[in-house]
Amino acid sequence: MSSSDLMLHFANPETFASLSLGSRLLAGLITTCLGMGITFCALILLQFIISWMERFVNRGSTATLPKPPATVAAPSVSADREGDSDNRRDSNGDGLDGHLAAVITAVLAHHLGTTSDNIVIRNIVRTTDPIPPWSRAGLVDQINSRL
Amino acid sequence: MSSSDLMLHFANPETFASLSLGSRLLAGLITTCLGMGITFCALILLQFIISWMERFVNRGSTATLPKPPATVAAPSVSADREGDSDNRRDSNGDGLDGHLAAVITAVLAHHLGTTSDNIVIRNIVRTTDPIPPWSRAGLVDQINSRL
Amino acid sequence: MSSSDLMLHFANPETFASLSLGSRLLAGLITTCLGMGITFCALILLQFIISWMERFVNRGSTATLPKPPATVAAPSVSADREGDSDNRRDSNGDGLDGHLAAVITAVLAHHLGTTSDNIVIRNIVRTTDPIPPWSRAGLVDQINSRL
Amino acid sequence: MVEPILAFFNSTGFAAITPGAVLMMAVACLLLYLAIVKKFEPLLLVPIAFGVLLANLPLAGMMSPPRLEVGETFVRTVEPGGLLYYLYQGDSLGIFPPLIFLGVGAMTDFGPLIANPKSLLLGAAAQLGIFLTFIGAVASGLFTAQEAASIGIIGGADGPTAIFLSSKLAPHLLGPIAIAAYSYMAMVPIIQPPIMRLLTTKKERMIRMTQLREVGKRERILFPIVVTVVVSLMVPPAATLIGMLMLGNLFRECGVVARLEDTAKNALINIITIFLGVTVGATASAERFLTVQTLAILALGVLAFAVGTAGGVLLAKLMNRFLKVPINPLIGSAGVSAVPMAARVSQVVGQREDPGNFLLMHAMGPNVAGVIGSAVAAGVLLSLFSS
Amino acid sequence: MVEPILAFFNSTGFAAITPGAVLMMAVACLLLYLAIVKKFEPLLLVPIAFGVLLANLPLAGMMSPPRLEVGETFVRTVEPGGLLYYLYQGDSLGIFPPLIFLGVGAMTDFGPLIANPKSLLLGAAAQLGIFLTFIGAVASGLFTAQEAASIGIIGGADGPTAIFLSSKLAPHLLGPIAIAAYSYMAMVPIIQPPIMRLLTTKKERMIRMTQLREVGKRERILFPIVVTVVVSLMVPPAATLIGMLMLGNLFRECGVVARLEDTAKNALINIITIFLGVTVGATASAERFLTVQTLAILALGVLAFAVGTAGGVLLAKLMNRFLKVPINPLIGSAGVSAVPMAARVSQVVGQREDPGNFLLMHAMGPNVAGVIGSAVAAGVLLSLFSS
Amino acid sequence: MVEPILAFFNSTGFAAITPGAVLMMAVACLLLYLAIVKKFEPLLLVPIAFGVLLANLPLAGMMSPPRLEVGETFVRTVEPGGLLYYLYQGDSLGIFPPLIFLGVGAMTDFGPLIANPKSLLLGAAAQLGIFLTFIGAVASGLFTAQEAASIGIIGGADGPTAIFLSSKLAPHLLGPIAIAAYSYMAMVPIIQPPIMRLLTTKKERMIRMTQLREVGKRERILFPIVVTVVVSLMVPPAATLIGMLMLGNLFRECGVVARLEDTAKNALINIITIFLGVTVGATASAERFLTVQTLAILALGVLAFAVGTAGGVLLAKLMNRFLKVPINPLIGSAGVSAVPMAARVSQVVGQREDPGNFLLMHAMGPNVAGVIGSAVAAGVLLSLFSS
Ligand code: NA
Ligand code: NA
Ligand code: NA
Repeated sequence: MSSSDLMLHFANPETFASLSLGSRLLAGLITTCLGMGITFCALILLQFIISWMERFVNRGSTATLPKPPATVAAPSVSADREGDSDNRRDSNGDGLDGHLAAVITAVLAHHLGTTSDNIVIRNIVRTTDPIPPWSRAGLVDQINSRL
Repeated sequence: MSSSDLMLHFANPETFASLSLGSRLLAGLITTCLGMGITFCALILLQFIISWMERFVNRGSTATLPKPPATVAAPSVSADREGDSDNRRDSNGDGLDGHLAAVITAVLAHHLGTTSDNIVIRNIVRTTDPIPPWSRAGLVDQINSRL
Repeated sequence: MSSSDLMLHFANPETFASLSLGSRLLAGLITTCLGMGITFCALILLQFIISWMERFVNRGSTATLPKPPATVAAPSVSADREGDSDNRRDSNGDGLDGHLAAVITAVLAHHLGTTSDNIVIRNIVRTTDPIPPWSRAGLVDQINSRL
Repeated sequence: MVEPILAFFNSTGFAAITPGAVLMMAVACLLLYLAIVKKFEPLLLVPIAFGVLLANLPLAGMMSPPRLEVGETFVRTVEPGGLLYYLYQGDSLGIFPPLIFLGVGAMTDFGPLIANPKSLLLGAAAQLGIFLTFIGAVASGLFTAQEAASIGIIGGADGPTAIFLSSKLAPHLLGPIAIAAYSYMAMVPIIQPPIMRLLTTKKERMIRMTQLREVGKRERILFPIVVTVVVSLMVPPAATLIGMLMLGNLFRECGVVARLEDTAKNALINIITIFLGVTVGATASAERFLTVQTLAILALGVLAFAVGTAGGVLLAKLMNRFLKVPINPLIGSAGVSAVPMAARVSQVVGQREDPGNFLLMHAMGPNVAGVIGSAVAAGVLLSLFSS
Repeated sequence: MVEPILAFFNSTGFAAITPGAVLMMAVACLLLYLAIVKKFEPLLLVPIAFGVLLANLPLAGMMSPPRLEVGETFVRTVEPGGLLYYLYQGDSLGIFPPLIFLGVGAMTDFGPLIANPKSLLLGAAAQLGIFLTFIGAVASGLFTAQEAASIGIIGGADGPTAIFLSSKLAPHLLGPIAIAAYSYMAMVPIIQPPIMRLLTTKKERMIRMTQLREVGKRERILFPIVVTVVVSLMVPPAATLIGMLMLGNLFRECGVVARLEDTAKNALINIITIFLGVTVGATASAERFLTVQTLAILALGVLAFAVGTAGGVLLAKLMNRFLKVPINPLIGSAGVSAVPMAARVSQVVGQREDPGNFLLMHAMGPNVAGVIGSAVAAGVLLSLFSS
Repeated sequence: MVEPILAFFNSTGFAAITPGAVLMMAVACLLLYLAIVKKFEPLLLVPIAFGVLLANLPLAGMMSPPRLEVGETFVRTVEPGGLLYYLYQGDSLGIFPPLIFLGVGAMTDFGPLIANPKSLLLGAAAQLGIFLTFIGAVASGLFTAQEAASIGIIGGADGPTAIFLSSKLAPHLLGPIAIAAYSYMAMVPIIQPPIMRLLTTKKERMIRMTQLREVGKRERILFPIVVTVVVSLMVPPAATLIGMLMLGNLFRECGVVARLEDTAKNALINIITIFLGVTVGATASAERFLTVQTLAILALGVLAFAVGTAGGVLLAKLMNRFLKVPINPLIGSAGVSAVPMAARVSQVVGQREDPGNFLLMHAMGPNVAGVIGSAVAAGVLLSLFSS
């Protein structure tokens, strides 16, 4: 049986049962080689195109995006913006929001002759989406606590 | 005709017309007894489970939620959070938001040498959903004005 | 062939091909007359109803809406509220938001003994929907730059 | 040139308009007036009223079904149906009402019920309106058992439940039933107080109730799960409504899916509300609505609300004979649901006797219990009368 | 091992790619360039362009219909269709365009039109582009009446109306028509000004208009109801589009359903826009798009916009012969709709002659009237040419 | 009176409950515990768990199909199906997973991947888990090739991809596969670290990586277009998933359609997540879930994650033999996707050896590459094994 025939029988649920375990494993191996091979081909092709794109696209232009914070200085710069801010708040104990709120509270307290404790700034809303990234932000604690 | 048969004929739109008014009323009465009986059974069962849950669940734990405002002191604590704030604004004439806005306005006015009237703080946005509860918040006025 | 018959043949994809170019153009002309006629009829009817509505509806009532800004003084009052604010920010270079942020920044800076440059007020959120109107707000620049 | 104009005139609505259609458009305008000026449940009455208007525009065909071509291996649309026909499938297949309940659950705080589980009894008693109205509808001789059940459910004072049940048992009556349900829910502040005062003494109305205990997070999370299991086991046809209500509540209380809670109670419920409202209204075409049955439904609907109110108040009075700490019977009327309006009515009626008496929080218990109670009652009716 | 690799290669897109597909992908990239860099109607051109790209990927089958098994009591899917096939049903059944209009209505302020009802005449005149283009398309000999009507509607300068009409009359031309409509709407600032200057004198362009009167809340609320009834009675096939537009506007103006207004003009319209854009683009497969008909459509589309512009301006000049207080004819061109761009063009062209002349508000009247006008024209065409 | 009560009792769930259903409800509660208390992927596990609960309520019939009447020109619903049956069509027709990917794309920053394209190799290597698990499943003798492929895809660590593939190849296993996929994705912080430490030396774990370069706006915009075209040409069955992922990313990066980006990543993805989660859970009825196959799937799922992790780490070590500037092999494990958790695991494991070493940003490259890699692998499996 040629490997093509084998794959055909392997892929057909009706003839699948008639294959020996050895044939099935062989077909599984072929699938794995094909699959990993194609996956690598596709992603290597992408790698080359992206590398080439970098040189080509950026040739005439200066980068238009602001410099991201250095990874050494800002440990928690993550790939998802929301998770990012989430994380920053976690690690520093007090994010930009907290700071801003503290400043405003202090100013108000000074002028009203009261202590900051009596004034609660409840909602300096950030324009960037405050919703955590799809499905994972709540897990930061879990990671931090378990590892 | 047994009550089961009666109910079958009663429930079948084709045989329904053949029943006498008396039979129909009897079937209606059976329906009412069954219906109220089952409704009470289900809700009493729930009542017992919830009461039991209270003792069981809260045994080891201290309550984790903040104390709700006393109902005597804060008349308008409602079951829906949005309606709550709605109501609070109604009854006090000026909610926390209004107060905060007033404070900020005063501070700014003081420093800019102008009167508060010329500064409008348009949007201290609260983080909690400001949208009224499904289908009824707008009716508060109606209740207040009619009763 | 009567004009009714012509229109029937014209509207039927199977008989359409059998019509001469002249007949088709005639049918097209009839369509145009009918179409423009009905469009004008409908919109003139609406015009009369709206004019009549104005007199009837406003008879007993004083207008309940706030006076819109005079068009001479405020060039960019547009029909869509969002586009409006968009535009205002464009034309004045600095909208109400910008102004408010500037004021708050100044106050905070004064009290913290720092310059405004170090404080960024990132989000005074407006309650009115900041999302641009469906499909066109981004084109303001295009219009301004091209014409 | 005259011929095509005449032909066109015959295709306009002016050529096909009927007195019934004009009357229904007037009904639509009346409903819009109630919704916009009188603020009667505007979030549903505005779409419903506009749906009535659209469905009665002659020749517009917005509810017309499509013409299909059905083969062995394909189903092809030869002529598409009207917009409202397609949206209406969400009602007639029973998809929209449970999704509304998902959002309602995400908005509802069951805390006052958990704090005072006796509220459930009041929520059960107020369902009496459903069943007595059912008997009334049967006795009228105008309705079959299925139709009578759909009319009775108006007494549940719960729009989605009413629509869910009648779309299954009596879809041809959906329009008048939904319109009656939402109109009377809006009129709760008018219907209930006289009955409440009639059935209670001044002394009873002045009973003060002790502050509710705090409800822990665990209880709040367990509650929707327990209710889903218990109610669904007892009355399986109620599982869809109760399940979605409680899923929404679990989103709210579990604290880890704020995104889903937010969407369930905002974007999703709003989209469904628009579609459901317009299409429910669109079932009220002239030939279906302008019948003696509609008049009977409107009359029986008031009866349902009144009996439900009385049921709640009377059970509260009965309970006081056995309880050491009495409850204020005014909170019993809140058991009809119509959340949160009925609870506010309890508060206002109570405060009229004693301005320092705050019943709202206590009335919220029976109020939300009434939602569960109506869903159970609807389940019983479905179980008895669905084919 | 070589055999399966070859077999796999034959299943890749490289083995099935055609020059047409490559060309269409290039068209998609061109559209993306116009949308992203040139900011041509990006909210619709980005999804449309991506849809073109996806539909022309060989063997991806994203528009392939499902294979069903149809029995007496069931319809079962044997092999599911492509994602875009399912989403496309919203276009082909006429569901998405009216829902877009719902959101547009919730965003549109008809105040300037109510304040100056004469705007309606200009909104009617600008529909001349639709009908003259229709004659042009018929005269070309390339199109049937149904196809010609769908091409003419490009002159309505209203995407949802164009998609609604062509999905019913000529679904096979939906791709090029939608692409032409949105591209030319984006190019209004290029197409209109020369025509406007050609047809007006400097003196006419300098006419200043008096401030519009205030519009009361009652008028704003009555307006959508009146328009729905009047237009739907005159042209029943326009009822779906006009009805949804006006329902959205009623949500906006009635002031009691802010939740629904918000969802209609945000979440709902955005979701539908994504689905509609991608699937409209996906109708532009190589074999359908790369035809001489497409070239003709693109040429006729420009004609439609130009004639519509001229129609509006010329009627304004004609009206000035009868009016005591003259109107600036530059606001006539805004009658093509393309809200709010055409109105801004009026403003900019007017300001070039007299920097102190503010026409925007006055141009918004004809501008929104043009939306109603196109829907009426579409209704007439549907009434004449739908089977 | 006793008879109807007995009849009613027989219609309750108590009369029809089975040990299997009880067990599945316990499983549902366990999943809720993991989701709510342990915070295991709550956004999907809460709906999934509740779906399991609902599907196993006896006689509730929430997944029952409708009974139709099929004629020559119509299809009429005689008895509507259950709510979850209708919502489930979005899974079984392959509509929901690509729409989830649309939102994921709108949330994902591919910058770290563009800055370091070598990440793609690691994202490819981590797919080894998919294929070795496939062999394992075949070797077990319990599964056909289609089933084995669906099990293998658990190793892709990508919920929507797993659901998309198994809904096409083995819909009867959708429940256990989805539950395994999401549970193990949540357990990545437990599964991966031991393997990562086992396969690396302390010195390797301490490798510091240089800061990533800035990525320009143009590159970010071109990236989704290029990936769509290249991947879809190589593996056409992956076009739907990759196309939607990249459309969402284009919305995000192009900067001119913020409305659509916002809706794709909020309202739309949340609505679909609720529907998908509940209906995926609802496929886990007792008779389908309580099988030896489910146990095998759960065991093979862990294997898949472990092998994928190892694959990524080992390829990184191999690459270090050829690279001048070495990479930290800990970022290889992030190639399994499970965005962004696996990347955080890389960060945490690295920081344990050297608290000043910040790997997160570098790990995000393989992490998002893994999403593309799994979609490609899914495309290959679909191409080989779909009928
Ligand atoms: Na109720
Ligand atoms: Na127009
Ligand atoms: Na992956």
